[in-house]
Amino acid sequence: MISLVNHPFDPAETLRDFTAEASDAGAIVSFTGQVRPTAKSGPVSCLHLQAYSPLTENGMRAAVETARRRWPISAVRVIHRIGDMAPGEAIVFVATASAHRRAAFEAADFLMDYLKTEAVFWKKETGPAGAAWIEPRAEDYEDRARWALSGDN
Amino acid sequence: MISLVNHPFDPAETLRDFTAEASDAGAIVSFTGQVRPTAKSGPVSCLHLQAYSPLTENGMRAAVETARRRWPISAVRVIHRIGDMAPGEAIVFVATASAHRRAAFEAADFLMDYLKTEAVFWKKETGPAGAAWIEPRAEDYEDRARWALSGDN
Amino acid sequence: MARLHFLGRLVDVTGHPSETVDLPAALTDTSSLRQWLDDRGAQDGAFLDPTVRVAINDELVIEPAAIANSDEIAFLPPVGGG
Amino acid sequence: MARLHFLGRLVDVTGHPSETVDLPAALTDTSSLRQWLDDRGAQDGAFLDPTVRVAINDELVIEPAAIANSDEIAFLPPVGGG
Repeated sequence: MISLVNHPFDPAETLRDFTAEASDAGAIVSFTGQVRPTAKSGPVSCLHLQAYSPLTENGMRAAVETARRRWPISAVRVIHRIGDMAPGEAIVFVATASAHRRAAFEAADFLMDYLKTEAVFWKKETGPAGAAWIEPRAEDYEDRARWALSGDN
Repeated sequence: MISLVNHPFDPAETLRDFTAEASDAGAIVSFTGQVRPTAKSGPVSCLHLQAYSPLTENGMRAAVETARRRWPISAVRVIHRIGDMAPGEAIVFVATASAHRRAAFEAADFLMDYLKTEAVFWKKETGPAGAAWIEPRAEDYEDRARWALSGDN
Repeated sequence: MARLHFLGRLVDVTGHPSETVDLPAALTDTSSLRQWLDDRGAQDGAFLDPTVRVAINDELVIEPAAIANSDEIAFLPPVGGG
Repeated sequence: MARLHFLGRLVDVTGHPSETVDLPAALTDTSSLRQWLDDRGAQDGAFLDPTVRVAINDELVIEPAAIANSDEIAFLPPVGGG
């Protein structure tokens, strides 16, 4: 259901496997997040993501359980890269399957919100000026404040 | 950008091509709609979709243009089956790419709303009791009423 | 000669998806054409149904709309079922 | 012996991702541990930053929280950057 992987993975193959498994669902939504070649700070040659097991996995599993409680999804798949990755490589893949198009969209959207704002990952970008850890901007703090004490948001 | 196809297609391969083309985008959302093995009327052995060219294509192109005006999407792909298809086969595939996760989600959602409620397709389901054309339910009429006279909704 | 197209359930009503027909001179708009088609095939109002829209030469029209004997005229039941 | 983990930018601050250390008996909670770590390495308040959260034995804690010399204690800067 959830995986952390420290090597490149193929979102298209993952969608193929997921679709085969969810062939009765009717509606399948996927999200693929890729390393962008430029960030706020300028060009990025390498992105490093660090997890802290088992907190990272526990948080992801809790988010998936919340999604399953809120929406009638018949299958869900989350893959997240850790370690070093190059521009264009997939960082994250989320797929949801449901009999209902809206449920599949909303559950995928919810999981991506979790993964982008609350999931337990630290991010380091390497560019021409060297490497820097990236932390949330001021406007992200309000969202982020929820993660420690709330199991269901 | 949009295609009507009268043969099975592979959503995973389509996502692979789209992702390669949109490798700078950061965020890629896909929706795959599959023929469900059961409908309101019972089991479905065959789904038939009829288009009327060029109205069907013109409507799809207009919806894509509307999505491009509303959201900063860098690429979009829509494939829709016509003709006869079997349960489990893909009916529709929509992919959107953007630097912004929310734009990619919303544009894909918008396009699917268009394709499900306003696009110019007629649908016939074949089951144990024979074949029947399926038309919108009462609650679909309000949405559908927009399609003829409004180019931008 | 006009070219007529019957979409969705209208294919089953007429038994064919399209036909080429020499329209009587009295048929000057979509309203008289609908009545003529319905009467011709004893089609129980299938062509009078206001949820059936008409496209002339690939454009949806607001009815009643003028027709010519050279037009391509399509009858479109409601789309987007279920 | 306690096991300490330093995540994100704290890896750069300490120069290593984790260490095994015999905690002085005077360190009974996360508050005194933070001060001790900061003083020990002259780390300019990196460990006093309230946005750095603490997990003990794989659970996030509300601070100050009691610690034992056998605990696994992780220091977690804000997550979910940009």
